[in-house]
Amino acid sequence: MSETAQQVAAAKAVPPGDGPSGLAGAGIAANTVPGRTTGGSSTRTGIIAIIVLLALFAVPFVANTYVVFVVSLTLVYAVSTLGFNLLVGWSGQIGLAHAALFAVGAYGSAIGVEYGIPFLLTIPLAGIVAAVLALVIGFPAIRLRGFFLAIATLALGMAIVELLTMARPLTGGGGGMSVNVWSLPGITTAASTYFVVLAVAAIMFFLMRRALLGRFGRTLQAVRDLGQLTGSLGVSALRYRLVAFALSGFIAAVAGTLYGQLQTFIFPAMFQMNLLVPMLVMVFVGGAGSMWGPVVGAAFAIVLIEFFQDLGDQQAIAYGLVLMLAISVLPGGLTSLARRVGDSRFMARLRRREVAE
Amino acid sequence: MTTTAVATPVVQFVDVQKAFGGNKVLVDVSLDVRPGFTGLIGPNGAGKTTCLNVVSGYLQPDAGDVRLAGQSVLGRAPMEVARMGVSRTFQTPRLIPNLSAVENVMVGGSRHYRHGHLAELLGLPSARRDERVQRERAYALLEELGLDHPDRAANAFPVGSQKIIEVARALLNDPVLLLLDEPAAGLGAEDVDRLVNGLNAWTARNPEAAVMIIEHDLELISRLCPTAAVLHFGRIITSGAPKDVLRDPVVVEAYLGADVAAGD
Amino acid sequence: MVRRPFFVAVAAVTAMFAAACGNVASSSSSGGETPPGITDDQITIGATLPLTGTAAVSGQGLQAGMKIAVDELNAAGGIGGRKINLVILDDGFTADRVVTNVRRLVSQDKVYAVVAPAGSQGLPGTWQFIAQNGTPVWGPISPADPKQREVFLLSASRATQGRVAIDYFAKQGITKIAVIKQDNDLGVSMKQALDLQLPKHPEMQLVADETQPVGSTEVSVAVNNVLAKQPEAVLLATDNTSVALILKALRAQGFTGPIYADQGGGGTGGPSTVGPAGDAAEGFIAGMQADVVSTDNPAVEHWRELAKKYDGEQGESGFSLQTYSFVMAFAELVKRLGDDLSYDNFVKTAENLRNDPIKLGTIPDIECGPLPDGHDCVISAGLAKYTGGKWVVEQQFTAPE
Amino acid sequence: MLQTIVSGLESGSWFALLGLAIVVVMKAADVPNFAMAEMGLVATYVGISLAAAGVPFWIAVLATLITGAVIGVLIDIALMRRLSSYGHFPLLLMTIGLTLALNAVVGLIWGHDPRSFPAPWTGAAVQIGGGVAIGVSQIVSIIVGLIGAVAITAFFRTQVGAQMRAVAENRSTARLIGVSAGRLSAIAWAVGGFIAAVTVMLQAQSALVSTLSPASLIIYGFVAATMGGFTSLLGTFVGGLALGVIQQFVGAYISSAVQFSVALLVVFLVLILRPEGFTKGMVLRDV
Repeated sequence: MSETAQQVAAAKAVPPGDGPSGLAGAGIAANTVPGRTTGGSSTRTGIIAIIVLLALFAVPFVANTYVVFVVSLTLVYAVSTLGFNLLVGWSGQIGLAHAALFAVGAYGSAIGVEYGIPFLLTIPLAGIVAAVLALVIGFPAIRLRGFFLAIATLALGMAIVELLTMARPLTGGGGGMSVNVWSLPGITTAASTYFVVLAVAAIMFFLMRRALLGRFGRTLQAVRDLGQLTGSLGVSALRYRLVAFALSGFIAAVAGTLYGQLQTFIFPAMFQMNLLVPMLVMVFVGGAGSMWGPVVGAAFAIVLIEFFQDLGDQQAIAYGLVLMLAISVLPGGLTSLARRVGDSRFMARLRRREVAE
Repeated sequence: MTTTAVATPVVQFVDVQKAFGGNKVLVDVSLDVRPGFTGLIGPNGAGKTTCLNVVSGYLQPDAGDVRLAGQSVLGRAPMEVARMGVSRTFQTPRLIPNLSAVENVMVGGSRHYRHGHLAELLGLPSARRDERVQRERAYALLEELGLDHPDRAANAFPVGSQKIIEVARALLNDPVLLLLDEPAAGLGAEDVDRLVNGLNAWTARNPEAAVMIIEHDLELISRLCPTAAVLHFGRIITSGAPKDVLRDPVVVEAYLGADVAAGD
Repeated sequence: MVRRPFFVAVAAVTAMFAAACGNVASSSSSGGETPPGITDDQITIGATLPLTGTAAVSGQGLQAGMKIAVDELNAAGGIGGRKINLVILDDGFTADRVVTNVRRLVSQDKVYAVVAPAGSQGLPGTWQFIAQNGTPVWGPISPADPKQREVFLLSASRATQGRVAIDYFAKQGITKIAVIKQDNDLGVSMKQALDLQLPKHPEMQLVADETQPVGSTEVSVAVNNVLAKQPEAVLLATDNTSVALILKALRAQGFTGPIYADQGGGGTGGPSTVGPAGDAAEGFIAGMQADVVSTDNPAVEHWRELAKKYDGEQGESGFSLQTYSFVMAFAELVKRLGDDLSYDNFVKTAENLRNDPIKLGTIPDIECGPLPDGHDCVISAGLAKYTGGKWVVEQQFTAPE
Repeated sequence: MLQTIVSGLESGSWFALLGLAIVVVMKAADVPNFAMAEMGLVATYVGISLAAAGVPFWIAVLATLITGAVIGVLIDIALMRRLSSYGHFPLLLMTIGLTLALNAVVGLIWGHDPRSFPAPWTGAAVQIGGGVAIGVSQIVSIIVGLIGAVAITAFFRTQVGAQMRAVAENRSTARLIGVSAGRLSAIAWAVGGFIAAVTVMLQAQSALVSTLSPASLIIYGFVAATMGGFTSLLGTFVGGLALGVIQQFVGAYISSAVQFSVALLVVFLVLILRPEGFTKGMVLRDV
């Protein structure tokens, strides 16, 4: 028996999708900048976080409700993309039920409020429901990889939207239902919703950053890049894959609850491919597997649409073409551009350190 | 760590058989691996990597048994075997390309985390301490193995250095049994020296651990291993001190024959 | 290590929040103050329309009508000396862009009123926002009826059209009807029509009620199921393409009874449904919100003249006549407001139309009254029939029984 | 009953053909092409325009088919090939971006009104006993579907087809035996575009097509492809036909509202119970 035959045999024990091409990854250009852990840079991150938060907090005081709405929408999409990116980018699984889980959040919260549950409480509750659902959807992950998983989860996501249509007594069916908007006393609803969105977004990003830049994120990336071989590191790839599904479902639904508050009227057709596609675009543009990509991706997608507003008939073509061009030129997404620059700067710092030593 | 007598084998292969289709890859392999280094040599396709795959749970033997500290590993998934204290590296290094070298090493420390992910998410002090300890240990191991720039992304390193990172990752789990699949292939002489020194330093600190090395660099086997076993067509044809083994006419013939065959 | 700065941030934000709360405090929108979008020589109005995406055909028609009307009005000096500044935003027929666009129109473009917005199912998502701002919504295109102070419906709703059609069939002596609907707002409207009107015609029976999947071009299942029940007439509540397909399928299988769809699904007056349906369209009956069909109506002929000169798509469609009429009616209402353009006066004057309706001739007379039901300003619809390759009026504007 | 079966077989052959187009591209180029129905739509609209301009029917058909194949090759060369090294995600997204762009281009050039591709036999029907009439265009769909399936199966028996299979099963092996993966993927895309053009054209001669129709067609195509495990031609074809018939029966005897859900359920069950498809035509290739 030749050595290659032996390797093929070994490859059979380990799904080839995770095998020989492992180092190339699942086509995911993750870009955790190495060496982020030194004390100085974390203080700087903290300061930047404060400035950004303060600036965002100030928005409703200085801008009109349209701008407040657009920023709210961007933040909601950023949170949703955070979850989608966790699944697609960090765990390397193309699960396409995200828009449906987002819908579960929107509907779950709206129905919960109708049954007398306080809105703020429906945020985590809808999240938990969606997480369980996502776990069920992720179950094909045990057997399926790559495009097969994509198609299975796409079908399940569509099935969820179908179920929402059929559950007429609860959801109003295809005709839709209106959402009770929760508002802080004494503040305009637009500003109130905005503050809730901002608070939730800040918490989600803070927690996700901590998880993804720590052991959890490392292990997820190991599962993505090494597949079954993580077994020899004492890590259950399956468990992490399912956790990634559940967590991304949770985040999707949390974002969905906020989306319902912004839309004030929801119907199943909102949550089909017409929502999934922009969500995928946001993940891609932000750079799958990056930490701050979701914000960049969401802002880009929203701004792009607003910008194309004036193009009239051509805007749909422009959207498709810009997307295709972006994929061709930067398969790692927009933030991969920044990473390229960052890498070179990092290299420069490295060289300096060598001299100092 | 359990108190195992030095004489007790860490891992025992008992009449292990494995075939792929009609190809018998392992034929009645019996081998005791004791603490310290053991070399596993043989021509290409002799079944060396299959041996490692059987111990680490990636393959189930058709017959026979593999016992780790007296406990059978059969029927256990790679993860469970790893949690029993078996670490390994791969012929081609398998790293997470965009994590830094030290973070790649930290991925190997799963056995040593006492806190869950929830504690990590909440930023509990215990979790932070765990993380810090692992990070320091990872830096220390990389330094011991002579790797510069541990904060650089893994894919920025040449293959040789990637192999060293992989060895460090395997060591971070404090294995009872360390399996190295051609660790020196692609390494320069200087890197090989660092690897040898690092491994020696580690075994000096962990005298009860066993290290199984598959290696074509017989010079390296001679330097490291007090014993070596020779695998040929799935059989262990001889074992003993490397010097003696390499002089064995059967081994010489096996190697020459294989070389001729490979040259075809 | 990140924690400390973060908590500092939270503390700072909280402090600022407490201090600056007043700036975003909700002020109840009293309609008495000077409304936005009005200058001495200009009045700004806006709409969100599906200029692209799946409803682009209707969106382009709706846009054409608005532009034609605004050009005509401005050429004649505007409304009371104020030139109309028309802002049209495209929503691509997606719900969140409809909501975003209406917010932009109101908060950023500062329109005086939202006139003839489309966006269908997305539009209800703006009602709460509209209620907070008090901005009048004059003549939204076929949304559900919100019964809201700011919203005035100028066309017979889909449900009203359906009711008129049911009455019409009853008059023809038809007793067995079948329905094919989509599970969305179209289907909801059809259900409303049936619920309201069937009890009034006890001899009439609903023999089949099929649901056609939205977006599917596969209609044979619904058609076969309907035909199995041998109805005498079929009512459709689906989009243009589906209506055309169902027409073809029903006729191909030998169904000879009348088939009805509303103005949107039937594309009354234009080719959007009957064109693709080809020969099968002969005898097809469609709802009529604006009299796009008549050739002897001077008001319609006037629009047709202008529409022929319009430089753009869908100028002569029924959608165009609809929004043309809505803008004209809006101009008439604003003229009647006199100097007091406040929203209070707008609502008051509009609700008084019951006593002195706006008569345009192109659409039924606009007779708004006070809530709860008065904002359905038009409750009559006509029916048109596609006969010999062209549309003819089958029944003039009539209110349902 | 008979009408239900015939209608099922008709739409089933559209699903089956589009499924085959998806499988052919998946096999050789490892891309799940979401733009497949749109490619067919563009080609069909070209044909419709030619026919409307007075070009004889069969020449318009030929032009449609050629356009489909050419679009396929252009997409492969200009867009897909360079992305394959970046893995699944950009490829998937590229086909989605392509879907959006092609759909918008069709809308811009031809508008959003539905259209049909009238054939000489359009509108004709064959009377069968008991007052049941079967449209000739339905029969044409079913027969062309069968011919298409046989032709594609025969194609995979040729040398090029065999090479494609080799590439599908093991990329590196194919390289070793000196097969040009680039040429093969271009051929696969051409064949895929060709079949897609046939599919949408069949739909247009019997029913209507518009910028809206590809969205549901592509989903059913994927359902069919899933039933064949994305590799088995036979499984895909039979799966597509079965899907069409099942849908008709569900619509006729349960409710037309759940037709789509049934299709989704089929995908899920097949993927969970038999990811290799319900016919085991070939070994499942991991992707």
